[in-house]
Amino acid sequence: MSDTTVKMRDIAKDLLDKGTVHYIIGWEKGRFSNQSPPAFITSAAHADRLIWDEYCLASTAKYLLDDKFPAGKIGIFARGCDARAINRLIQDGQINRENIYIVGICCSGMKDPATGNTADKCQHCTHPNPIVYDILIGDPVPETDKPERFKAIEELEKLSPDEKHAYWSKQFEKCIRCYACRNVCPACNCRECFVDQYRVGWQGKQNNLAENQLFGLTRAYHIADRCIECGECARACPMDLPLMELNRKLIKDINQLFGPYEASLDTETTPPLAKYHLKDLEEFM
Amino acid sequence: MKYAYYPGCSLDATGVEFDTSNKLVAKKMGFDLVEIPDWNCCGASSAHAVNHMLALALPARNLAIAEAEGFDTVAIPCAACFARCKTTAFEAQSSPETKAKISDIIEMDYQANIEILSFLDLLGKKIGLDKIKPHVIKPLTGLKIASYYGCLLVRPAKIAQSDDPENPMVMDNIMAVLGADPVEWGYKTECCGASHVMPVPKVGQQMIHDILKNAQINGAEAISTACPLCMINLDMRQKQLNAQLGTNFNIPIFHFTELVALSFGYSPKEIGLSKHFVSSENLIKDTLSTGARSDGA
Amino acid sequence: MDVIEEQQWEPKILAFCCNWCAYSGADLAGLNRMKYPENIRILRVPCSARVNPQFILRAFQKGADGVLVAGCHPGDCHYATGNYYTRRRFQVMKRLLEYSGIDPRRFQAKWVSGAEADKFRATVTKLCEDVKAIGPSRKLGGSK
Amino acid sequence: MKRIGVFICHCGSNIAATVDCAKVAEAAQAFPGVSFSSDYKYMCSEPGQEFIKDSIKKYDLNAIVVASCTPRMHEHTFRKTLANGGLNPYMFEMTNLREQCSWVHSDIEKATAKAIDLVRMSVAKVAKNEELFSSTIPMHKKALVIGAGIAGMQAALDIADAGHKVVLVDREPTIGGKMPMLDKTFPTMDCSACISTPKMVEVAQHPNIELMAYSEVVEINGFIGNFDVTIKTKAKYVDHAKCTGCGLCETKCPKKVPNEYDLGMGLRSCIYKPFAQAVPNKPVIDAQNCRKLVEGKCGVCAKVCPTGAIKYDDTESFTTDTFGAIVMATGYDLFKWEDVYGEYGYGKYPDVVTGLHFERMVNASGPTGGKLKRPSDGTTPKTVVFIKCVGSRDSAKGKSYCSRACCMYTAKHAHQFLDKTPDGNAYVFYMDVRTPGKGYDEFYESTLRDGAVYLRGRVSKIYQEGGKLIIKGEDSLIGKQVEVTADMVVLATAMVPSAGSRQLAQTVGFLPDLNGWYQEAHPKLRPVETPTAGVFLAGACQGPKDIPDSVAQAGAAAAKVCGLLSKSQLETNPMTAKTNTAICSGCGTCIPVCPYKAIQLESITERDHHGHRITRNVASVNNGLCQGCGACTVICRPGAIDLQGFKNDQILEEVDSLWM
Repeated sequence: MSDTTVKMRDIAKDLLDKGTVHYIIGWEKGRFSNQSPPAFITSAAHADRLIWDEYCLASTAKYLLDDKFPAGKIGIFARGCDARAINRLIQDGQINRENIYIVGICCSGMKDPATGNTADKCQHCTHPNPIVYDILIGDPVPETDKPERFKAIEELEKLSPDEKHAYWSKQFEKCIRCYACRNVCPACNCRECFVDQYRVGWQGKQNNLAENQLFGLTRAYHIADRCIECGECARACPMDLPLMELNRKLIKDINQLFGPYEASLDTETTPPLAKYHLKDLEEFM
Repeated sequence: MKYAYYPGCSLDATGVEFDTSNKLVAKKMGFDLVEIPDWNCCGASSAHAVNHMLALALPARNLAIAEAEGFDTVAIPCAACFARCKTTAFEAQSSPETKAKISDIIEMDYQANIEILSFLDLLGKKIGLDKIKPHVIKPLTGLKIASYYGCLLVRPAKIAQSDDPENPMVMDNIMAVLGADPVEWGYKTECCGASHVMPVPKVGQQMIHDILKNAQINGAEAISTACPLCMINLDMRQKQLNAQLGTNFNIPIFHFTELVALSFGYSPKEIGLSKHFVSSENLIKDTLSTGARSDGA
Repeated sequence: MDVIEEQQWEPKILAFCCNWCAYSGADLAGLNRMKYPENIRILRVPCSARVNPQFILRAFQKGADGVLVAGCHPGDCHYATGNYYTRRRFQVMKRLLEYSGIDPRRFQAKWVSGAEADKFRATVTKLCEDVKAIGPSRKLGGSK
Repeated sequence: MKRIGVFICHCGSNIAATVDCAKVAEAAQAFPGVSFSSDYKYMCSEPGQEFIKDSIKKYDLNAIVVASCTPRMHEHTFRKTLANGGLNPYMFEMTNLREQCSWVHSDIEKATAKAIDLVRMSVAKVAKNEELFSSTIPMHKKALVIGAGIAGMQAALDIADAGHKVVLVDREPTIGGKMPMLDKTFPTMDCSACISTPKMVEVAQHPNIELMAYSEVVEINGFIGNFDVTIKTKAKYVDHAKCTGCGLCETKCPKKVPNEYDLGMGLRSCIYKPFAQAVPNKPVIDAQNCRKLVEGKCGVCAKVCPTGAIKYDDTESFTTDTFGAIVMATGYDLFKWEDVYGEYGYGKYPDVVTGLHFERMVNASGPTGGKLKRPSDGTTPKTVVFIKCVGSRDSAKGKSYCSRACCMYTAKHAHQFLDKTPDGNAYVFYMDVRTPGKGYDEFYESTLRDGAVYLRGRVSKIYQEGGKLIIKGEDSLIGKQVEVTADMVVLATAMVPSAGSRQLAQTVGFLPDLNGWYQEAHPKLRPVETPTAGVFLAGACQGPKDIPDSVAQAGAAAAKVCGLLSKSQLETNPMTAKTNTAICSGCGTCIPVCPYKAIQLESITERDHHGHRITRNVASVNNGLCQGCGACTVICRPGAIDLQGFKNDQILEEVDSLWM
């Protein structure tokens, strides 16, 4: 059992015993050795269910949306990605910082349960250490910018229009419109998603290539300047669509066009598409 | 503390006393000047007029050696060498292609991350006035001195990165710490005309004349310089000027570190002041005997 | 698409025009009896900032051969700042469309003032020529 | 269910010559929701409109499409027709068949096909139209003018003369602004104070104007017709109700400090009026320097005051009021050249002064009694160099814009100097001479005849040598460097927005332009309006201006205000943004995007799906502020905020209709 697991359990016990939080969100061991799904611990007696290992892939933050008006404080274990997701939810006015107690964990990456290699979502992580927390477990691990995370996008950009079309058609043909990507995404925190608004008709219900791609592109655009690059969408996708290749395309372009920006490193900075600069690049003259 | 030191060709020749005084000052203040091994001419005054890449490659080689030797900072007494080195660094920093090309030419990896300082900025800013002050044992009390910066220490502004291209103060501040009285004057950053004196003497002489005259009018007893070429130009040609323009200039000119060394207690002989054309003997005698000038007055 | 249809094909191009500049520029083109291709369909919006990039996606999904978004010149927006947002939004969307395999010539954004009738004419004429050169849209995620 | 009527107009032959109108009407008949479709020669004519009204009754129509000319021409006409025919005027869409189809095409077949498409778009849209209703907002018939320089005074007087109440606020102890500081005005050379001080008195005496000098606007809430404004009046330490303005205190005050009004060239007492003709003509105490207030000693003014008006325990006070309209007239300041012009000596040479210093010096009521004297030694200068564009038209040093008044006042200064100094030499370094104004170029020409030497070029350096200033520059017309030895240098420094104007703009709710000037709503067509409805601009706060332009703009702003105040209530445009609170998640992303600050978060209480009572935030649109641009609708991902009349579903239907 890792040091971090021991500390997690001690902290959880303490927080629940003292009544600081009325439950705490973490991870527990699943049915298989390569699964550590989220766990919701409501009493100190159950704190020993908590675990920290290389399979704690799921983000904890999005669950906060299920309890936006909690009866007491919610405890939450948060790595870099979870912490940015929490910031996202705070900035979008969905949760209140006062309602949560964040136990930060410095994370050195998770494994893909299928292959045992470093998980895709962790490979390109730029902020493994939580940027917001009330108490921190572990020592910060080194952080780098990882410009190579845009490499795949640059490769795709080199393709001809026909090749690009073929590539994305192949991808979106697979989509089954289960909306798992949306459901796990911390930036997708609308009360009612556009795909569900049949009266307005943003989106057809049919599961075909055209509608699937319209959905994919619209969702990517909706989170363009707010995506925290947690990679949950691509991880959750049962059909293995390379969704981060859409998100990172937008992040890359926004950074190039409007200056370097990483979403949700704080809760104040206005996202680039909600502001402008008089001297922005002009290409429509 | 150790700094890489690039004396350049002038300090081996006409500016030998600049080199001497720099080293005396460093010794007294307790920092090491390590001459860049196997340095070459920076190409100043001619290379950049002939071949752009050559003008970048020559200084880059020296800088690359200093980087490879593990130095963070290189101190350069000569203003022309300083300007060429700063330009090279600026161009390499602004374009990765240029940097790669330079590295290719000099067959060394030039990172362009070593800090390039004029000797003036090294003393007055990097090391700092408060480190100079304790060593001043023979203050130059009351010496009215015009601090002369010339062009290459301040221009082009975005490359030279001096404290102020229009009204630099770093030398004035050093002079004040030495106990001297820096005068306000208008020719701090005017060109001394050194390169005109040979081809178009009339133009060059007028430029020297204007500088000396303005210093005189504003009450300066001497001029302090930070460039070996400015120094020799202002110092050597006063006699010639007097003969041709009917003036009567007799203004001692100093390398600024000579004055620092003087105030640190070194003798004019150790520093090499006798190498100057305009004698400063009386002025120095006067100044140093003063206590007279301050205490007595 | 068989050969005969191919020959008869005329592109359909949707142009979103802001009421105050581009739309009145188009009106002025009419007033001056300037001629431009019949393939343009203008959709009037109060401001180019009202044009949701999703509308463009939708048009390409449905089969638009080309789309134009036209608004006031920066600094001249009737609503002071609208077109500055337009500029950011469509610089991003333009690149996303291209990335998705839509020929970049099919989407254009342009600043057209109320006085620039000729610029309006030239813009839509050029867009139409470009689109004719590329051929029929294969629709977003669809086939030709 | 919609029962749509479609009317295709021939516009004589304007449309019918290129579009087969009958064919379009026939095609429209088949569109979903269309109950009636017809073509007609002139829809906008009286019989055309009657035809629509009759058809509404006859076919029980509840939505109308008219396909004719541009809606910019007749949308309003047909809305009224609908209203007269008993329908909500917003159940209407217009198809532009003339300007955007028949006039620009010649192929009848293709134009007709396009016309059918355009009508189909309108039908698709109108099928989603909803009834919209204007509301009214009350108009408070009182105007606020911020800044009492010549522009603010003029605006206040014009509004007050029209019979409306005005509150005029200025932060200085006197109104008047910069104009009374000037000596003479170009090109007529009439005395500046002689024409501005009577205006000041007129303002003070006007029954409709309430003057609030030494006061600042600190908070503005609300919207057009209903601005709630908080004004802070600074502590004067003198009870102006008791003070008679006799001036005894000023003569007896023992401490003298540099007078701001004379730019520090003269002295004033610590209880002071900025100048003799100040309005209000009653003093205030300078709390930073008053010995009684700083050290607790002295008290001379209280002892000598015959009416007991001195009040050392005075405090600042706040008043609130409601206004229907606001005029911004905050004016300008001079560019701080001392911070950047090292080559001109950073202000260390006392004889290098600005044009405003020169004005004070040549002014008979100024610190030198109208005599031109060098600040350094009090001697009379014989050679004066004038430098134009100091900070203007030079983005490397200052501002990229032209300050507009400098060419003329420099010509005036050169003229005045030569007039006072017959053996004097005036040199003017310039980049261009810009004299667009009535009598302006003639004035400049006369200055040349006076003997002013104009040198086209920039000055690269000024330094002192002996008692003289050496000016080195270039005469670019002869391509030579020039050097002038002068006694004095006068800099025509750029105009910049007055200190604090950016913050004030934010208080009011709009953004200044790149240079900090107040941005007009449209550079050509709405030059005195701001993006915020009900807020207008007068004078140099909008950009550098001379006196005639400032006065003219003030009059224009006043006319706009009078137009508003003549109404007792305003009808709002119903085509504004509206929030669907069921969908709005209160993320607030729409708030910064709104140029009118019309959106704010508002908390609502409702029951959640567990039945618990919860309070959450939603975006709420102020209809008085919203102008209907729709920028917010795009930033809203789920479309919770939507634009009435241009709703998401309407536009989507229009798009879809083209590829049915």
